[in-house]
This record gives sequence, C-alpha cells and structure tokens, in this order.
Amino acid sequence: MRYIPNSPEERLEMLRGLGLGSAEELFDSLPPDVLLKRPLDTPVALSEPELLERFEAMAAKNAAARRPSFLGAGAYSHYAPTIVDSLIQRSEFFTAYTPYQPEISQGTLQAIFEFQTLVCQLTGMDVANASMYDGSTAMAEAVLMAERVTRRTRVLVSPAVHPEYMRVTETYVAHAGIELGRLGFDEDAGRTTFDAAQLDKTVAAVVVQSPNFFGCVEDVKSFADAVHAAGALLVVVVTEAASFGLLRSPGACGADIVVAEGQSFGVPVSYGGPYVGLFATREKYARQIPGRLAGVAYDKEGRRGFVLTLATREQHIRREKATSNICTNEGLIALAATIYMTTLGRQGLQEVAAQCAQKAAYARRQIGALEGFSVPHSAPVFNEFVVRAPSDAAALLRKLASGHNVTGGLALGRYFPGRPNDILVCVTETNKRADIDALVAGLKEVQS
Amino acid sequence: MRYIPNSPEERLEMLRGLGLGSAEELFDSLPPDVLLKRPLDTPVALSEPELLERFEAMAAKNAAARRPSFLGAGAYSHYAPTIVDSLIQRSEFFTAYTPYQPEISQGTLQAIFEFQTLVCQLTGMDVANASMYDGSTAMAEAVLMAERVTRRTRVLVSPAVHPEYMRVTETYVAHAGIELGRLGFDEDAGRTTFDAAQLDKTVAAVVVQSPNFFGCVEDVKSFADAVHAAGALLVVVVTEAASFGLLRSPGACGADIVVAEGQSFGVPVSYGGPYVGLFATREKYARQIPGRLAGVAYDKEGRRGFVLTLATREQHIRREKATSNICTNEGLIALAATIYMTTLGRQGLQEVAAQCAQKAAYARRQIGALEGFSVPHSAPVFNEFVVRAPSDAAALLRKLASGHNVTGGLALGRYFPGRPNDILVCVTETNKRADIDALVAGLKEVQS
Amino acid sequence: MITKATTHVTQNEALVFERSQNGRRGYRLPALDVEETALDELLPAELRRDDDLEGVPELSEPDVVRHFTRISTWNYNIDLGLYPLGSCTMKYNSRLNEKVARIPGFAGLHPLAPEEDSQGALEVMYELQQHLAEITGLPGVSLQPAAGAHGELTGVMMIRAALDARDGTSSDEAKRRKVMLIPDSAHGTNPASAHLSGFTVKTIRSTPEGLTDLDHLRELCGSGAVAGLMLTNPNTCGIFERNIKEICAVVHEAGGLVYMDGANMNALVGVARPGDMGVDVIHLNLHKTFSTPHGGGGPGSGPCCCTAELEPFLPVPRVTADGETYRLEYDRPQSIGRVKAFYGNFGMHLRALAYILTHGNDGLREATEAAVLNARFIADGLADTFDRPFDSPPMHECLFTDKRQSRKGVHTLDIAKRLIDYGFHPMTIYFPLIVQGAMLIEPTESVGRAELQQFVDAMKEIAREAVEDAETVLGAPHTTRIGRLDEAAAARKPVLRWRPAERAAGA
Amino acid sequence: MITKATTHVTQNEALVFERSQNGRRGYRLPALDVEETALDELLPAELRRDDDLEGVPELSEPDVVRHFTRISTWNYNIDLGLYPLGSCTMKYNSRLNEKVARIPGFAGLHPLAPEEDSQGALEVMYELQQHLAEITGLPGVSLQPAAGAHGELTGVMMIRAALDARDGTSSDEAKRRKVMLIPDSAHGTNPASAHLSGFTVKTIRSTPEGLTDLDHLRELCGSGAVAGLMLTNPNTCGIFERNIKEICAVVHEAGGLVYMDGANMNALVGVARPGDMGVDVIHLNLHKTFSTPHGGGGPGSGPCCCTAELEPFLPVPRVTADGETYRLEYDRPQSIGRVKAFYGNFGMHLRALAYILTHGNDGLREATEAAVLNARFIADGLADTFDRPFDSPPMHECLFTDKRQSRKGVHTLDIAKRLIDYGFHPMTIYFPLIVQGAMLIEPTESVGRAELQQFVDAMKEIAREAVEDAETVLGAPHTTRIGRLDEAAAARKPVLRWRPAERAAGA
Ligand SMILES: Cc1ncc(COP(=O)(O)O)c(C=O)c1O
Ligand SMILES: Cc1ncc(COP(=O)(O)O)c(C=O)c1O
Repeated sequence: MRYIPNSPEERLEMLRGLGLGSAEELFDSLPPDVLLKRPLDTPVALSEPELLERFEAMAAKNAAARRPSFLGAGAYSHYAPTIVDSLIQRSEFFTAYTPYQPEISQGTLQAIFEFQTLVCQLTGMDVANASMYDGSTAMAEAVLMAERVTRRTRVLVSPAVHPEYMRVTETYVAHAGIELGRLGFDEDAGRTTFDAAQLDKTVAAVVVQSPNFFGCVEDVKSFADAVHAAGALLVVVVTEAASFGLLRSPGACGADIVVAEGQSFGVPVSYGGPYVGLFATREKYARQIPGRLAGVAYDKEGRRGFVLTLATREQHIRREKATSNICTNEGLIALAATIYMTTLGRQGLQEVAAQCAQKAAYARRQIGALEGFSVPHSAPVFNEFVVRAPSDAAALLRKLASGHNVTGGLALGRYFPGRPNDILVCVTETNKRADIDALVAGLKEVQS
Repeated sequence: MRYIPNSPEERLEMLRGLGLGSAEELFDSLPPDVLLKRPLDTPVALSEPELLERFEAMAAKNAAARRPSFLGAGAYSHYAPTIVDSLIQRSEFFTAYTPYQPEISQGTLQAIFEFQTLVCQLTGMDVANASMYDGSTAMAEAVLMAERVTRRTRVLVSPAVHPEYMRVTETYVAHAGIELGRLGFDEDAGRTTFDAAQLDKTVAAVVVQSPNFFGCVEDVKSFADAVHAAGALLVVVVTEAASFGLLRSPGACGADIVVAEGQSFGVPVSYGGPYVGLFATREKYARQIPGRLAGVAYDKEGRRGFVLTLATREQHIRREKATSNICTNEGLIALAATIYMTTLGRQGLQEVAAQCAQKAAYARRQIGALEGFSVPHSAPVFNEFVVRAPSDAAALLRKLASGHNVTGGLALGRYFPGRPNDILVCVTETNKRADIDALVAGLKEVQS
Repeated sequence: MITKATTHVTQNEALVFERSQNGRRGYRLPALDVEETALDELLPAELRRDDDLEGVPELSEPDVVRHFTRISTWNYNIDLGLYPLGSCTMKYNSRLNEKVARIPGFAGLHPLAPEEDSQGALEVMYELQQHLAEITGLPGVSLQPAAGAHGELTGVMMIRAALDARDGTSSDEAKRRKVMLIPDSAHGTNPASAHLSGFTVKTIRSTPEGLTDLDHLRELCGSGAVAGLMLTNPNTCGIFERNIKEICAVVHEAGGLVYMDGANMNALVGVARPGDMGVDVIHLNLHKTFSTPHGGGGPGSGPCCCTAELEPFLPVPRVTADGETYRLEYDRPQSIGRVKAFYGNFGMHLRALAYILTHGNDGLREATEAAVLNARFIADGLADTFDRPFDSPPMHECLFTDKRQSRKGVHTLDIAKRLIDYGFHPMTIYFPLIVQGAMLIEPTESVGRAELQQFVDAMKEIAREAVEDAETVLGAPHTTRIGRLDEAAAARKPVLRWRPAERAAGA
Repeated sequence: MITKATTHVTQNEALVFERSQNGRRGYRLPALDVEETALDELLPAELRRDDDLEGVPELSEPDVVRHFTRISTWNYNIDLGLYPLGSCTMKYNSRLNEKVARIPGFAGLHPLAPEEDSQGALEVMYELQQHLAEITGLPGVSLQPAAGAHGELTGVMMIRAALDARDGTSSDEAKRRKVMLIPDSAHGTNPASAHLSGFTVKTIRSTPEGLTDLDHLRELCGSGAVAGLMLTNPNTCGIFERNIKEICAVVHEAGGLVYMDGANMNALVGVARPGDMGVDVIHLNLHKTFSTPHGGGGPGSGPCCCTAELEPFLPVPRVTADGETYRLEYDRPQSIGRVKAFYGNFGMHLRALAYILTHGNDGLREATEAAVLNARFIADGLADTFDRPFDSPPMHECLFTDKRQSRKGVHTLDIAKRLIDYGFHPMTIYFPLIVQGAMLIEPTESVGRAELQQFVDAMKEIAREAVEDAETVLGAPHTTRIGRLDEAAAARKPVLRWRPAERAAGA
C-alpha cells in the first residue's frame, strides 16, 4: 500500500528482528475467537485515477450543486477569497494536532487566539472559545451553560430559532433535567414575542435567534432588560454570521451568551459540514464556558506565546464534572474563518453584509410584487425572507428546478406542516441580479 | 489595489516624509515628453469572482480539453500523482527566486541536485544541468555545444526529429556559422538512415531522435561508432520522456549529449508550456554545458550543502563568451518532474512505460486491421505510430471530433504536405481500452 | 547525537490586530448590481451596528498571506515526520483525499438541496456506512456525530433510550438504570459524555496487567442498576482486553449494554471486529483511524455503529437506500433525535471513504499490521531503557513511564520537551492517568524504519542525558523560538483575547 | 536589535537517493486493460533498458511528501516577507492566478489541438498581446519567448533580420551591420544574446551619474556598421535614462535599431511607454513585472513587443484574430522563425493576464507608483549610512555600495550574509558590475511600511556592527542551518550528481 513507507520486505525483516515469524503473530494477544478469519468485504484498492473518476461520477449526480440557488436556512453561499483555501492547505496547519506542545504549535495557538478575539469583536462579547462543532451544538451547550450559571432548569426558546438547532438542543438536554419552554411568535411581524409572566424565577435563559429562522431581525434589546431583571441569561443565536457586518452586535443588545454558525466565513456549504460553531460570553462566565481556550503566556525570557488554558474546565482533568465533553473541535474551519475575517477585514465584512441586505431587499420587492405571491412578515430582514406562494411550495420549487434550472429556496413545509405554501428565500452577494430576475420570472411562470 | 499593502493614506504619508507632494513627483526624473498623459487603455479591475468567471468562460471554449485524445507529437498526457501539484504549490518553492543565497535556498538547491542526478540516471549520462526552456531549445543548445566542443561547423540532423525542434534549431544556429545537413529516412522502416560518406571531418554532430517523430524507435547504437570514428558527437533527442522507463538509455547507446522534453513527468500539457528541457552529457564536456549547475559544497563545520557552481560558464561572468545566454530556466517544472520521478520511482517509471507500449501496440493492431487503413512503418514503436488513412487525414479527424467526440491524433499534413493522409496516433496509460475501441470504431465509421 | 534536526532562521510575526493599518484592503467584491435602497429603509438605525467594526483588522492580501504563512512555520506537523501522539493516530493525510473533498459537486452542494438532486452525496454517505458496518461488524451506522466525544454522547444516549424502551422506564426516573461503568484508564471524554447523558459514573479498577479488573466489574454489576460499560479496546494502555467477550457477557447478564470507544481501532481494522466481541455500540474517529486531517484540533468525525437491536435509536435522519435511490429517513419514532444540524461533517465522510477505497480491503489490514509492527519496534527498542508499567504485548501504541528517570529528577514532561530538540513531536504524556508519568507512544503505519530507529536512539540519548546531564533535559527545549511557557501564570490571570492595550512591537 | 526573526528547530533531510529503500512504492496505476503482448514482440531486447533503472529512488508517498516538505522549509520565499533582489522584482504571487492556470480547460489543452477547439486559449494569448502592446506602446507582440534572455535573443535576431532586409545584406556577410552597442552596466544576458545572434559587442561607458555616456555613444555610432543598441531603462543602476529619446535618435540616425531590456518595467507601467521613447523592440519579464512566480528559477516568460516596422520579423506562429475567431498564423515569410516549440509558456500567459485584469488600468499605475515609492523610502532611509554611487533619484530600485564599510574590511557579501540573520533575504549583490561592491535593492510594491522600516533599521544595525563588531558580520550568517559554503572548492572539484559512494546518514 503506497501510504505505508515500510515495504513488505522491510516489514518481514522487522518482524524477524522482533522474533516473530509473521504479521499474524502480532495479534497473538487477541483470543482466536475474536479474530476475523476472512478478508474484509470492502472493495479492492483503487488507483488515484480510478478513485478520482469514481468520486467525480458521484459528484456529477448532485445536480443541485450546478444550479443558481436561493437556499439559506443555516448554510449560506458567500464568496471566499482564494487564499483561504490555499492557506489552510499548508500541511503546517491541516496535518497538525491539537496544540498540546506549545513550543512547536505556536502557529495554531496564535491563530486560535486571533479567532477568539475576532469572534469577541463581531459578537460584542468579552470571551470566546476555540470553537464548537457547529451552531446547533453551540446553542445546546449555551443552554447547558445557562443551567450551570443560574442553577435554574427552565429555558424559554423562541419558536423562530432554526428547527434543527431546536432538535439538537432537545437531544442534548433530554437527560440534563432541563425543561424547554416556548416563547410566542407574531406572524404578522415575523418576530418572537413573550409576556413577562413567563419569566419566573425558574427560568435559566431565554434563547432568541436574530436574524431569526424566517429571516426577520429580532429586537433583541427589547428582551434584555426583562430577562436580566428575572435573573436569567439572554442567549442569542446567529445562523448567518455575515449579518455581524451590519446588525447591532448581540453584545451591544445585552446578550449574555452568543452562539453562532461560522460557516458563512469562507467555508463551503459542503452538504452540511464541516462548519464551525462560535461561542462567546461575558468575562464573568469565562470559567463556565465549554470547550478549549487559548491564552497568552510568557517564557522565562519574557517572550510572548500562547497556550491552551483554563483546562481545569475540561474533561481531561474534570472528567464527568467538565463543562462539556467536547475535545476535538473544528480547528481548521475556525482557521478558515479567521483568514476570511482577516482578509475581508473591517470594511469588507461590512460590504458583504450590505450587499446581502441590498440584494435581498431587491429580490423581496420583486417577488412581493408578483401576482399571487406575498411576503407575509413586516419586520426588517437581513438576507432571508419568507415568500407565500399561491400553491404548494415544494411542487412549485420542483418545477422551478427542472424548468428553470434554479433552486428557488426552501419549502418551509419541511419543518412546518402548517406552512405548505411558504418558501424561505435567501439572497447573498453571490446571487447576481440576472439570477434574481430569472427567479422572479420563473416564479411568475410556474404558478400561472 | 488589494495586492498593495500600503494604503493610499499610508502612501501619502510616505510621500510627505520624502518631501514629495504627490505620486507624480516620483517620476520627476523622467522628461515630461515621455510621460503617458492618459490612463492605460486596458480593462478596469475585476474582482476575484468576476475574474474566475471570465477565465472559466474562456476555458469552456477549449472543447478539445474535454475530449479523449490521442495527440502526442511532443506533448503527452500522463497521470500525475496529486502530490506533485500540491508540493510545488508550497510558497517555499514557487515564490522563491534562483538560489543565489545558498544558506536560505537549500531546499531549491537540493532539489536541483536531485533533478540533475535523476536525469543522469534515466539518460545514462554523467552530468545534467538544472534545466533548459524545453526540449526544442535544448536541442538547439546541444548543436551549439557540439560546435564549441568540436570546433566543427556542420551538423547532420535526422529528418525524423520533431519538425518544431528543427525549426527552433534553425533559428538558433542561423547566425552561429553552423550549417545544418539532413540524414536520410527509410519510409518502410520508419527510421533514419545515413551513409558514412556524409561523415567527413567537418561534421560536429549527428542528431537523431528516438523514439523519432513518427514514433519509431531508432537503432541509436548503430550510429554511435561511425559518428565517434568521425570525431563527431552523437546527440540524441527524446520528446517522450516516459520512454526512458523502457528503452535502452541513450547513454548506453553511445550518446555524447542527450536532450529531452521532460513534460511527460507530471507536467500538464497546458497548451504547450511551461515544460522543461533536460540536458545531459559526458563528464569531460561538463564545462561546455549550457545553463545552471548545482553542486555539492561544504561549510566550515563540514556540513554538506549545495550551491550553484561552475558559474564561470555563464553570462553573469563570461558575458558574450558564455556557453549560453540562458538565465531563468524552468526551475519549478524541473521540481515537478523531480517529484514525479521520485514518486513513480524505479518500478513506477517502468510500469508507465510498459503500459504505454502495451496500449499503443493494442491500438496499432486494431487500427492496422481496419479496412482501408495501414501502419506504414515496420520498425518497433514506443507509444506513437503513424496511421495511413484512405482519405484526407485532417478532414477525417474533424469528423471524428464532431461525430465521435474524440481527438484521433495529429494530421501529419500540418508539418509534411507530402503526408496528407497520415495520422500520428499517440497512446498512453491514460487512454482507456474503451477510448481506444471507440477510436477504432470511429475511424471505421467516418471513412466508410 | 541529534540527527533529525538542527536550527534555522525563522520569522517573527505579531498578531493580525497589531499588523493592521487603517485603510488596507484584502478583498474586493463585484460592484452591487441592483438599485441601492437607503439603509434606513432596510433597517432602522437602532438595529444596525454603530461601532464601524472597530478593532477588526485591515490588511492587504499579501499581508494576510505572509501573516498566516509565517505563523504556520512555527508548527510541527505530520509532513515533517513522526508525530507519535498516543491515542491520536497521527497518520499520513493524503492529498488525494483533500482533492476529493474539494470537488465542486460536493463542496458546493447545499445540505437542504432536494434529495433527488443530491444523490451523489447520499451515495457517498451510504457507501461509507456500509463499509464501516463491515469493518466494525455492527450493522447500524450514523455519520452524524462531529467527533469522537460527540459519538460517545450519541452512543451513550442510544443506550439510555434502548434501556428505557426495554425496561419501560422512559418516564420512570426511579426505576431507571443509571450506572455507567468506566475503567479508571478511560479517556476523560467517556465520563463526561456519560454524565451529559444523565448517567452516574462508577469507575472500574485496572489489573496490574493493565486490563479491566473482571472481578471488580462483576462486583459492580452485582449492584444492579447497571446501564452499561464504556470500554476502550485496545485500551488506553495500548493493550487488547483479551477478556472482552467475557466482559461483554458479564455486562449483558447484568442487563447492561456495552459501549466501545473506537479511538484505537487502528489496531484492529481488518483483524478483529467489535461486533464479533459482543460490543453493542461504538464510535469511530474518522480523523484517526481513517486519516481525515486533524487540522490543529478538528474538524473530526465520530460515526456511531451499533447492533441491529440498537438501530432504531440512532439519530435522525438516517441515510437509507431503496434500490437505486438514496433517501434521508426521518420517521424513526425511537430515535434519540438529532445531535447535529444537517448530516455530520460530510467533508470528512468523503475523505474517509477515499481512504477506504484507496487502501482496498487488503490495504486496510496491511495498515493495521504495519501500525502494530511499528509500535512493537519502538516498544522493543526502548524496553531496556524505560520502565514499562505493563508487560502485555502492545498493540498499535506502547506505554512507558519516567520511573527510572524521575529518580534523577527528570520527569515525563522534561523528556517530552527534550524530544523537541531532537526534532520529534513528543508522545502523549500523563495519559492514561492511572499510570504515573505515562508516555504513550503511537507511531502509526505512516513512518519508516529509519525514522523509528532515530526516535529510539533519541529516547535513549535523552535517558543517558538524564543521568549525565540532567540540566540539559530539564531546561529543554533549547532549539525552539520560545521556551517553556508559564502555563500556571497564564491560567491564573487568563488573557483570552487581544485588546489594543497589548499592542506589541508589530511587523 | 533583530526584530524580524529568531531561530527555531528545523528538520534535516538526506537526498532522495539516500532515503530510498528497495521495494517501496509511491504510486499505483490502474491495471492494464488490454491484452498484454510479450515484451520481445514489442521491442527486441537490445532496444530495451537492461539496468532495471538501478539507483532511481524507491519511496512511499509519505516519504516523498515529507522529503519535499522538509527541504522546502529551508527556503526563504516571498510569502515570508521582503525579498529585495534588485532587478528581479520579487512581488507578491497571487494564489488566484495559480488557480486560473489550473483550470482544466487550460491545463488539459493539448498544443496541437485543432484551432477551432482551442479558441479560449488563443483568446487569452491574443488579449494579453493587446494589453502588452498598450502598456509598452509597441504594437507587435510575440508571447513565444520563455524568459527574458530568450526574449532578448528573439528581439536581437529580429533586429538582425530587419537590418538585413532593409540593407539587403541577408546573404552579404561583408556589408552586414555587425556591431551591437551595450552599456557596461548591462545584464550579462544582453551581450550573450547579442553574441548568439552573430553580433560583435561594443561596450558603452556610463557617466558618473550612472547614465549612458551620450558622447561615447555618438563616437561608437560614428564608426558605422552599428546594428543597434541594447539598453535597460530604468538602467541596472535603477536610474531612468533621461536622454532616452536622444539616445534612440542617435542610434536611429546611425542606421541602427534600439532594443530595450524590459526587466525594469515595474518602474514604468502606466507611467511611460518605451514605444513613445523611440524604442524599436523590447522584451518583458512576465515573471517580474507581471508577477508570474519565479519558481526558484523559472518558468519565466519573456514576450517581445516591437514597432509596426519590425512586426514582420516576429517569430511564427503569430496569434491573430479575424473578427470573432482567433488563429495561429504561420505565413510570415520575413519571420526569424521559431524560438520555441509551440507557443511559449502559456501557463505564464494566463497568470500575467489575470494580473493585468485584477489590477485594472488604474491598479497597474498604482503598483508602479507604490514600487517606486518603496524604493525611495529605502534610499532615503539608508542615504546617511551607505555610500550611494550615483545621486540621481532612484526609480523602483536603489543602488548602494560597501565603500564606507569596506574600509573596516566588511564587504557587500558580508553585509548580505548578515542580513540573513536579521530575517531578510539579501539584496542583489555585485551587480551591476560597473559599481564596486554594488548592493541593488528592489522592494517592489508588495511590502508594507513597517517591514521597509525594519529593513532600513537592519541595514543601519549592520553598518554599526561593521564598525563595532566586524567579526559578527564577517562570520554571518549565524542563524542558518548551514554556514557559508566553500563555493571555490565546489567549483574546483565539482560534484554535480549523487553517486552511491556519497551515501550520508540518511533519514
Ligand atoms: C481514547 C479516546 N477517546 C475519545 C477521544 C475523543 O475524541 P475526539 O477528540 O474526536 O472528540 C479521544 C481523543 O483524543 C481518545 O483518545
Ligand atoms: C536586467 C536583466 N536583464 C535580463 C535578465 C534575464 O531575464 P531572465 O532571467 O528571465 O532570462 C534579467 C534577469 O535577472 C535582468 O535582471
């Protein structure tokens, strides 16, 4: 096998050196009755050209990857500078392990420290960790952390958070003695509502997503005071990180924990992963934060370096009392996001956000003006919005795809049976005006 | 401009620091009448996405790149291990300059030394240089070197060398006082012939290509004795470096100078360049070799390193008396070839050559058996051979391309008006049996 | 004598924030191609940022490339050589797999694209599931978990759900089996995952041989209420639990289920299958056994494989096939639910499948043999020099301690740091916790004989230095751009983000 | 104080041949899919290799990756920082351009594919020709030359052909104009190229200002037989030849033609055009001015641009357009012929066009301004510390000498080597030859203010060391994996290839 340096002959010599007659003898410590006595029933080896052909052929079956698309809902298409992918492909970055030996891992450690800082700057928070698996698990960990911080067990969640994030959170808290309650929703505004009555002393946290799953920007600030007054934490979820470039930061709106999906920062949609979860909170909760943290340290000569720190929160030391079970996180994706944020920079991040909002507004106007279609929600949106179609959304989108070669958005029936005709449309800087116009024309045609 | 670190504001500050009021003043040393007083009439800047789209659109017009192809004739399609391209993309290699400062260029220098050694091993020679522009200029330089070595001015060239190599050599020697003569050609065998009478004392060198342009393997050995007896040098040209894996090395056949095109070693056909010229000779002619040479050197502590050496041959020092004017060569392509040769290795290089020969033999049999087609040459071939079609080759190939989506080979009329019906067909390990069978079927169909 | 490495000039580099200069731009978008709406019409001012992203860096493209290229050169990595971190399986990361993961038809595919237009991606996942099922001998597979610990959480929650379904204790806290047994040698994620799933952890002793103490296991199982066992095999000492079948039997008889931590599967692929040993559910680390890059700490992928009995409890959606077409199946009433949005780290699934297909069935076994052989080679080479806590033959990794050297005041940490001067990345240290001064060495199959010998020689040299020149070892590393960092001080006053205050001499 | 660099551990690595182990394999082909023919039937034994490729290395894929990754880390490169080689224009190499060059529709296109199926490639070349014509003000363009020296050869041969056509001396050796005038400051490739084209070189003196000596030029032109002049502008001292128009006039009056070496075009793009100065033919270095990567010594690309009068003599084939379709035109009876197989280094043409389109017309001028500004910044910063041979204002590069330091026995070479310890790649040294102890510094536009200042500070530090601590400078570099190598000894007994004898302690 060409990935194995020692040739069969060399391995025989090594075996002899160890006084062994064959490779089988390496497994003498296994009881015979657990040994697999036959070859694995997996395919025979493919050469490079055969392998590439095989995968190219499978990739070709993913017709959706070749179409203009208006899909968002937790995974967003944004332009990624070429240097992002070329830099993360340096073996110094992608083949290294978790930086447990700082003297020969400063590259990774400094990048993590930069990532943490950027996440703090964008979210408006004090402390951020080295990453979580994704936005959904980050939300679940935020709920668990809220319980640790407040020692309370009820968590009220907006019905407008990403349904899959909600599912994941339900799974995570199932055995943590946490009860998940629901906030209200104003269908006309497209925004979360709640009455102060819900906020009793049992409530550990209130969780809202903004922009919410339907694309509407929540008035997060309006929640903060009541939540804090009740001694609960305000957890803000962001699935579209590009919005940080334009929207008031959750920190500025009074959030205590901010979790976000970082995929928008230079990471391909890649059928759902790998992505990267952002997790930030206030200084005072630093020691309750899950996951890894990189911090500044100095050597004897006073030279600055970085190390993984506050490990006492983690399972290596705390075992079952750890703040989380997470070990491997999304290092390389966090690096990609760091390079993206650095390359786009202060101005670029604002431009991307502005273009998203502008193009979404343009598309929303056009579609809203279509005979038979409406945009039900009145609240301001960022780059996603709901379109109510005159007929079944799924069927209409299928027609659009086959007839007009465009993926028009997400049929919300997938998550909300009560919204059979609703389409969640996402528009980013990558959607050209021509694509938008084609979508509008397509919608007009397929429904008439 | 995003490639320029200093922002416009920073540049203004720098200008002020220099006592200058504007960027224009940087060019005060230019007489006003040579200044361009208008903006360049070139396009306005494109963003990354726009640029990629632009080039993708142009690339899409190269229909030939998407077709199975049997084109060779100096540029060959071979499988290249993925690691070749990923390794040469390390900035340590591709953004470095000529290794004039050995202490911080040992990576490049060691790779050149390894390249030189590999070229010697494959060609069967003693000394090889760090590379030439390509095979054609290498041949021209070989002719010039033969004149320097022998102080003779006539060079006899086989009519079966690549016609473009011949043209290039003609250009190079036009003002060097060298006269190019022709050897004979046996149309039945498909091989070069010569009568000893041609070999008088004015002959500096005899140049033969093997496998020759028509794909036939020359009996190089049979030339050597006569050439040497006449005090001339035997120059062997190789356009298909993959043949080194199977054919007797030119060195073993008595060659004094071996020049070759190294493109077959992991380098894309890329519409004709960049490629890499291999140049090797005998020890005794080392100081007559053109181009750069890397050699072993030691530091005070006796540590081994590598340096560019014998620079006294070169134009930096010798000016017009240099052995050549070449300065920048094909460093990165030589590196790609080095990585390719190292990865394929002793066994892999032989396998590639064997598969080429086997598949070409298979194709030759099938086509030769076709009604109306013939394979005129009787000499053994490596992976190219001439097919004589019953009708105009160019027209027939056009039909093949449009009707059967295959590039069937090269219409030799392009170079030899006397061969209107001849097709040069090349078959490598990348041509699948199915492609070959499709070609055969296509030929059968289009001509009937 | 140090043969593997020396020192060379290396670039310094400040933080991006220290490098930032107002007005620099690193990227440019195509011009906006729609009529612009006034910002206030789009969003009221109070919903918009008002800090102009103060502090976010401003750099040109070359600044960014130089910044990250420079800091990258400070990292040791697999392409520089042996990376013998025990339990981490630092094997060669194929470039071919990186290429596969970047094929536009995969990288550009949106997770919510219609199933009929994502058949290629679903095929990849389905085929990978089939192969992992065959390799583990456990037919039910979910690729959703994002890493090993995530797989543990998933698997243990499945045990929870399966027991509740079997015992009808879903809503009966009192009767619930709550005890998860975990050997004292286990990785910290095991108890952490068990705890997250609502279990109370009870620890099983290890025997002097470094194996699970069967008697203690029986005793703990006797107490009833046992939900299951989380076992790593080969265990974290690198030793195969030869009583595995009996261990599983004991747990099963006690009404519990057996979870296997598959972090060490690189010792078993093609040789033995957990499913054949009595294991009920396992997680695999695709970023270990199946070579998906560690990436400086992820992304990983931790698929769960389980018995047919546990299959109904796997996360949704499942990737299934009916005939030619692949589907995402959500209708699994007994499922524990979702553990992650979408379908897992698909990019890693692609790489793992490429690994399996490139090796072929014989190559997979060959890799296992080579990995174990390499570990044996090192174990043998160091046997006379370092203390081996257990003398059972090692599998894919071998365990030593600093017992002999610590007498001279040289401890595991010092030996590790000194290895850096010898050009190696250190082994895993102080793990497993049950072994004092543990040094866990896992060479993997991806390193050749010559370098293994270099490592053995380096370790012996260091042992000699520990005696003749302890200072050199205690002060190590001496060749790195920075020396040992004061981690205690860092934890006391944690500085976890840059603030303008800290601006250092920037580049 | 050294701020830019320090030292760090670095891997040693033997030669591939020393690393080789019998039986290792790094690649695998798909199985042969046609009936196999007996070798003897294919080729008689005497035509086949009989050495089984003895000595060619045998390595696994990880061996190869580690080998080249390790040795790569020994190189300084542009992505590590300032690379101020004068005359080499070491500017940022965009990754975007690398991506463009690898688009399958270009990389996979065979040069002999039918023109109608290669229109995209021809369009790239045609458009690049148009832009280079506009940038140089010279309408005739050939992209065929593979590097600068190759472009010189091409251009000078065109002059030869043009004069012969004009004077009817094609076949009349005696009457031929044979003299090519070249300033003593010219790059060595100039005289070498002239010689290859059959010219006899006469050298023009430079003035104390570092400019071409007009009187000497007139004198030499007087002698008749003058074929032309090869001039670099800005010249190799980094100074613009302000008399360029007069220079050209003098040569033209003498019946000669003017060749311009365009290596220094990074000082002029968008600001002034050789065609407007009276130049007849020029070569450009796409690997300098247009940022195609230097690749450790190529590939380059050295297009020739010429006046309409010289156009008929350009190499064949020409890339032309009639309306919508692009063609390769061979029917050019007066052409000097081919200088290279196929059409030049097409991969570099792609990158250069991408550079031009990414910058846009304003960006091209901006780059020129930034490049000259950076050079001025350094010239200004070092003015008080180092001897400037000429005080004309520098363009894109500035020239200093070791005059002051050499009094203390510290020479240019020592200063260059000491710069390495400061983390910089040295400047070009001992070129141009007319300036004793020359140090030619070209920062390019691709480096920021902070690093320019670091360079200036480093140079001043070294000047101080030269006085206070000469030994440190003379012994430099002190931080690299090897010290100064004995180049003299290397040239005396050249070892130009590995032989089994030299096997060293391999990895
Ligand atoms: C034995 C063992 N179990 C579990 C894990 C956790 O896996 P991950 O880091 O992928 O979450 C590890 C990782 O180091 C491990 O070594
Ligand atoms: C002034 C000058 N002319 C010509 C050349 C030769 O160019 P190339 O190396 O591309 O052949 C160079 C390259 O260094 C140069 O600096």
